[in-house]
Amino acid sequence: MQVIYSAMALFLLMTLVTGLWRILRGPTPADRMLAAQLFGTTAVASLLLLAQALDRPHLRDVALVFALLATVTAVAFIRRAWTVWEEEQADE
Amino acid sequence: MILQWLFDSLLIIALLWLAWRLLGSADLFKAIVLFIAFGLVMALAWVRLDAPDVALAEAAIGAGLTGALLLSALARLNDLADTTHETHTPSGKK
Amino acid sequence: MRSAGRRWHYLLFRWALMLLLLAVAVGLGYALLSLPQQAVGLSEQVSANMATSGVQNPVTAVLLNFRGYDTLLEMAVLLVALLGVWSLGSAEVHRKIDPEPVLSLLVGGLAPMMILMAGYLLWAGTNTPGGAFQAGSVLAAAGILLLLSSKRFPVRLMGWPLRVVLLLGLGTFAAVGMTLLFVSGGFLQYPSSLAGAFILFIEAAATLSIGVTLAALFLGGRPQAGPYR
Amino acid sequence: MSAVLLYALTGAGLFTLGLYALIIHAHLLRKILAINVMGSGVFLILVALGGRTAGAVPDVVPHAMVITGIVVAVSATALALALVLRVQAATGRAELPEEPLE
Repeated sequence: MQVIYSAMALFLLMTLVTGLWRILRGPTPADRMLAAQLFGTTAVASLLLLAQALDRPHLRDVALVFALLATVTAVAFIRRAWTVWEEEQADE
Repeated sequence: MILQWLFDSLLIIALLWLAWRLLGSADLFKAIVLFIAFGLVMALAWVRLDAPDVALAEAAIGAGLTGALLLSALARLNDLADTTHETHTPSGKK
Repeated sequence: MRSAGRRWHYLLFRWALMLLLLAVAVGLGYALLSLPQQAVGLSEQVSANMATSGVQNPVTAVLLNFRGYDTLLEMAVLLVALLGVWSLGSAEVHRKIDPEPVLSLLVGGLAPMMILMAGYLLWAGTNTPGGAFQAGSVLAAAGILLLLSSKRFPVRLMGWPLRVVLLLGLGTFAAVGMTLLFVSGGFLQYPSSLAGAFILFIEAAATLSIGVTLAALFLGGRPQAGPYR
Repeated sequence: MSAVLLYALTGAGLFTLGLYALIIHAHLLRKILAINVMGSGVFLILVALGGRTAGAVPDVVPHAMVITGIVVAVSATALALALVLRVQAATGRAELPEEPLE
């Protein structure tokens, strides 16, 4: 069972690395930001799997903090960076 | 055992590659998003090194605070550049 | 326009820098590889003294008990950083407020959850991973979420109440340390039966201060009343 | 070679990458990012070297120092960003003049 959890965590890490491609490609800031948010979600999932695989129940707390705080970055993006970008697009 | 090695090497490659791309990227916004992703991968590295306390601190600060700080600083920087009519490459444009 | 000579100089500089940094990297790598494969470090001392530390989480024991003065001085560092930011000017106030129903709904649900999470991390930090710094960071995230949602903060909270909370952590820490200096003869030398209570007390004050300091740092200037941009 | 040593070497690599970027980039925000990457490298070395104990339990003293280090790094970043914004407001640009080998 442990091996299956570890293998799944490894698989999630691989999908995470693949997600890097979207951050690098873009093309709009929203694409990059969403890819980073996807990183966060994948990290939550792999933390939960690692908590089972390594038998470290406290990793669930780390996953909970991740899930809660990923929103702050998203809200900062919407309130600060995105409005600026939208205005610039509207200007052209 | 082999899984562990694969996990380690993938994590290390991801860390170094992210650092390389974020420091070399021409677009500041892209660099900041890559830095946020770097923080997330760093938290996984702390878990792997059996330091859950550090992982918690990195998760709270890397996922929440640093991203918000850098994004709002970049937005203010662009605002200031607009008001002083300086030619400045805005984020997200080629 | 850069002349050919200048350009050549620039390339030379780049290559010299790369060689130099390669030497730094190789030196660092060699130093790391030549370290002994196994080292005990301070783990024996930590585990030997865990019984008298008053907590079960070794990291909290190190932070608040064995090396308490480190943490005390770190609170001072946070405060100095905030003083630096405040001395640069006051925070920008947004000209117009646009109500965003989805954002207020989100913040109304999430901010209380974050505050609850901060309390949990603080309480759990005595015997599982967690503690004042993590709890403070989560608290700061709640504060930043509120600041981002353009909530109007009451003017009367921006004056001395804010400053009291900012100083609470450092003040409590120093006051407890000095009291113990006179009572038990050592700075931050807790009596082992009460150590757990002292640590939790200091951590609670430190969490509040760290959270509010980090949120104030996010503001990027001395706070005024009003929604922030 | 053990896994912890591999992480320590990665830390050294991150430190060097950050140092290179810190020197060559003129934009101040990039310099802040570079310093943060250097810091992460140092933290990685500290924690990895703390994991060289014989038993399963790593040395927790470096962990405690890295936690304080992370919080200090974020507050220093906030101060640096405020300074960069002041530089931009005062001079109109957030960059150092790019004139190598004057």
